[in-house]
Amino acid sequence: MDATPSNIDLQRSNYDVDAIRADFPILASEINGYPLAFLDSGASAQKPECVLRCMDDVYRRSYANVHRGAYTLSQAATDYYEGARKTVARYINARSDDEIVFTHNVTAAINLVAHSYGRRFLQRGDEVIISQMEHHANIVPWQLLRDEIGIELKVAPIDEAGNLLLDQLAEMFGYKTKLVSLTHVSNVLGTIVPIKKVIDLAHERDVPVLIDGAQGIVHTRVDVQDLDAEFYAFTGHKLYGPSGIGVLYGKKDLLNTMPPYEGGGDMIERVTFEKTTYRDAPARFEAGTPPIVEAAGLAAAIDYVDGIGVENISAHEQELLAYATERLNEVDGITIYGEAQHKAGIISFTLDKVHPHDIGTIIDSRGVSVRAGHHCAQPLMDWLGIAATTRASFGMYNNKNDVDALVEGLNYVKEIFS
Amino acid sequence: MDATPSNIDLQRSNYDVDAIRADFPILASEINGYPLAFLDSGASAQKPECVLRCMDDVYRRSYANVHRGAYTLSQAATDYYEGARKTVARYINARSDDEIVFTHNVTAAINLVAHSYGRRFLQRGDEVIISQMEHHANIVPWQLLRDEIGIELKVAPIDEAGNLLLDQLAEMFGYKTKLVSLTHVSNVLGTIVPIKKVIDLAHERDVPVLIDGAQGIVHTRVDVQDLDAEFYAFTGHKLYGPSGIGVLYGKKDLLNTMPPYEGGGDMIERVTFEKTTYRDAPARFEAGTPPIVEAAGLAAAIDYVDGIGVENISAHEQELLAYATERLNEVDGITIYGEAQHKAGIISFTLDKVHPHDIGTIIDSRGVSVRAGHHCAQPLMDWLGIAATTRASFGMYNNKNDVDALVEGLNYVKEIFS
Amino acid sequence: MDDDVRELYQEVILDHGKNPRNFRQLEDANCEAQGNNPLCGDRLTVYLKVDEDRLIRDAAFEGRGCAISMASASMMTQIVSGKTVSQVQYLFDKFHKLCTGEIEEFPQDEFAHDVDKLRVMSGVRQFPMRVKCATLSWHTMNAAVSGDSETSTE
Amino acid sequence: MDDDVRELYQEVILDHGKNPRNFRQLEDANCEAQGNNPLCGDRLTVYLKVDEDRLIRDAAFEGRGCAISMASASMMTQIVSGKTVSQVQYLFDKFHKLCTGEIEEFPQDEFAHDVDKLRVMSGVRQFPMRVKCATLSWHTMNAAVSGDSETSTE
Ligand SMILES: Cc1ncc(COP(=O)(O)O)c(C=O)c1O
Ligand SMILES: Cc1ncc(COP(=O)(O)O)c(C=O)c1O
Repeated sequence: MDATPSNIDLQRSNYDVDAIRADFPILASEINGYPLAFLDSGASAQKPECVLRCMDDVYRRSYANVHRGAYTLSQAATDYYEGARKTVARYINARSDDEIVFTHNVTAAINLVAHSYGRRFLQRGDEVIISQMEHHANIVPWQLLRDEIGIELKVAPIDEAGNLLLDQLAEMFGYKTKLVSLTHVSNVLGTIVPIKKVIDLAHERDVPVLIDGAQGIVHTRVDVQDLDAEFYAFTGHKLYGPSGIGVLYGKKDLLNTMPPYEGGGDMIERVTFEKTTYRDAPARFEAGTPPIVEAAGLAAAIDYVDGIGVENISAHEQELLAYATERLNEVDGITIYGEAQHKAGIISFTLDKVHPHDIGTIIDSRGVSVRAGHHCAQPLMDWLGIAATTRASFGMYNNKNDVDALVEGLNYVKEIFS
Repeated sequence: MDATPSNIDLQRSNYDVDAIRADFPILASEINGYPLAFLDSGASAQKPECVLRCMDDVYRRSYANVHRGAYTLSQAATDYYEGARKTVARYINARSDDEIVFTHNVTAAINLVAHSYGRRFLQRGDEVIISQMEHHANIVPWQLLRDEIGIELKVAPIDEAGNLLLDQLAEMFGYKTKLVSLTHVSNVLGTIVPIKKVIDLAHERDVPVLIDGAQGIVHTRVDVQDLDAEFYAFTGHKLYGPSGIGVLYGKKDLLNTMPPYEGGGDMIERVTFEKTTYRDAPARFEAGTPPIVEAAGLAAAIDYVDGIGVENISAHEQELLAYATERLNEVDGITIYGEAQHKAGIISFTLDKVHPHDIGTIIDSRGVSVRAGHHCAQPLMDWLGIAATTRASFGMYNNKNDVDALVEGLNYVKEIFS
Repeated sequence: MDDDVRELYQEVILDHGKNPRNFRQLEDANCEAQGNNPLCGDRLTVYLKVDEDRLIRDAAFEGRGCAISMASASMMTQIVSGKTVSQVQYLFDKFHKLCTGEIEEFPQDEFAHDVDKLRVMSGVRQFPMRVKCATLSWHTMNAAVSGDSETSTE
Repeated sequence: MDDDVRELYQEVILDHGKNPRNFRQLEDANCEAQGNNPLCGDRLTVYLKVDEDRLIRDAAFEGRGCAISMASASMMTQIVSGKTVSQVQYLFDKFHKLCTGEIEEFPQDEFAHDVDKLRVMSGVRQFPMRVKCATLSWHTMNAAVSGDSETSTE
């Protein structure tokens, strides 16, 4: 067998999901006597041993506040923190470490842009284009801005399958369009949005673009220079990293034209009561003590993902998605939502006459963790004409047994509700 | 010997600092062959074993996203997260868990109030009173608000020793005074501000009060009902908890009159593109995935502190402070800044002809970690007429050896600079 | 927990869930309130007809939700009809405590008959995430009689 | 690290730190810039007199800072006097790389004499937190000749 490392197909057949599973301590759990089938990585992924070790280690050996101390431990902690910035920059191919702002989640990153970029560059009547399938994190910040300064929200439509309607999107641009803010991957439908095309469309019209990469970065390789988006935001806990950290990538020149978001220590150049001046990005946007150890953990997670290769992970997830789609379609009364041309490992469905919450509770008793609800995407739910779905989402560690457990769980649900 | 647990003096003599030190793994470190004398807890404290174990455990056994999943792991994580809220509420004696908002640090908590409370209730020309010894985190947010809506900042003076001048503060109130925002303990001078008196002063004039408790909660027992402040904010990492978490306590009725801060998932009641309604506090102010595991870690830290008793910790720190003051005063050319009547375990000083940064570097080579700089309090530095100080700050685990190491370090500095 | 699940999804709950009683708008209602569960987006409206003596003459509801919340609402409308406001508030309090596990059993009192009905819902206490589903309709009813037009379980 | 500390705080650095050369305002300066180190609040102003041929005729500085930054500024003013702007920018680049450890040694070139002076500062590379102290004056000088009036080490 040829082991050329660049051959992804061959690699995929080499993808050792058992070895990967062994790296995630929580996967050995039993729930109610059943092996855990964790199918909610879209809400938050589990963490590999190396991430946990790394964070524990920082606290045990290298912890102090960053940036401020002229002593060894503070330097060590700063090395972790700034090293994490380098890791992120390298991973998404940013031009400079200064383009990486750490926040506490992706929600904060989008709010930062809405607040700081929005209030500097947008005015009453200006338009921001989002899509029908946004997460609340990419809706509500713009609504708060709307309430404040009177911008307009334009919603790009999708088709039945969940594809973004590019032609219609193209026609929405007008002279008042000042920003496009779009999800990379729908957390409900799984749609992988052709963001490169949207970015090109927008740039032809000189409109900057923010990409909500919360789901996107988990399933695809992101190269911010190739994409050329002005902003790309994501969250650590979905990328196998810890809770409490998010990332805003922004083009450096743009970041440096933006006013501060929060005020406090570390983001200032000079403070007097009369006048305060601010440092350049990223410091300008990182007021106060940052998520030091979380950054170290995120860097460890990225190294882990990169070691396996996001393309390989994604290929593995595609296999699972195909298998799950096939097996779920065998279940009587099921409706799957989201059949876009390009889909990530996320599958939403409903089951006739059974509410997703009941499904969630019942299959949990068989060890299967799925999410049931509106997935923070109520406008999409309204558009679909439903209140909620059950969603299974795959991580690098899922296998066919997990899918089988899901299907068996659904059969148990049907037995109860028969 | 009488072991009545309520007898603090007796307890203090029982204070087993060696046992406590053994609980903090990092304290066994050597720096450059010297035992670590960590004297920068004011910037960020080290973490006891129980905090590290707790966080590691959550990730290994009980991790999932909170609030959203109808399954066992999500419930377990939610129990940790909401349990942490209860722990904080109990510890500071809040009336209700709903008065506890988790943020990512105290800086964020103050910005939240400035942004949300400030823009709802303050208008052009209204005045906010702060003091001469505030941390940038309690200056810059108000300046950002000033730049935006035109409030005025009034600065309450202090005396040479670092005492807040209460009489002069009392005279600063006018009909335009809309908020007092004050540090509980100065992170530079160590001054313990008589905040209860200030709160009473303010309340007599119907002016609400925010207390920056970043340092205060570490050294004193905080009872928010007794204090009666409208807001009390603090940060987890200084209270022996993890990085990445802060707390805003706010009176419930007040919080519920305030508009959201960041927008996103979990803080909404119902989202449509046209109109969105928000949940009550604390959810309203916790957009997106919160610092789940950090909250669990903070709760473990609080339990640990409470197990020892903050009064006992503080009594121990007072002993160290007295000892350090005495020993430092023996060093030729030293000037100590901050001699307030009530002082926490923080001691700032300068040494003739040697810049604090040089001191920091040199004594680090002898294992002593101190902070050198403006301590994010430039207006105070300007008032003192200096650029920087060296600061030693004590945690529950420090002992006289640490102080001795500091003094020896300073002698080494003098040797080099002689 | 298999047993727990079976206990939660008893026949009678499944039956009420599938065929909720009093599932309609009440034309002559004089109290009504909307209940939201912001976590799942489920919502329901409770309609009550309350007379001068604070006696509930009729009760109905509309909305969407899981089997638990539908069944709970359905049973609730049956139970509250013919009771006074203070009686149903008393029952609500006890029911709430039963669901959260604050009390183990209903007190033995005049409401023995209703209590039997409500007891079938108490399996929910093994499922803390679902307590809100079981209590949403009761919260909403309580809001309606208290004159609040909106409520949500938090 | 004791040795490292001793190497950092060599006699010559301590001497320049205590008695900085060219520590004054330059009345007839035509280039000047302020440098801030936001982390410690230290700041200094660099004054230069640059003639039409981009030759630095005179250099001085004022400000406050640690021994490292004072010594570095002091030596810098000595070194840049009499050199062209491009020469000092070349030196700055090499010096910066030496301090951050990007290069181990100065190239052997025409600046051998200056390099000896600068080499004493290179002990700072063992103290990453202090690199900014050593390079602040150079950054500021560079800002001054480039026409920026403010700079800060980040
Ligand atoms: C008095 C005071 N306020 C605010 C802060 C800021 O804390 P954080 O950086 O955790 O937001 C600090 C510590 O740096 C402090 O000492
Ligand atoms: C597409 C998308 N955007 C934003 C978010 C919000 O992420 P966080 O809660 O970490 O801020 C999520 C996940 O919940 C998501 O799936």
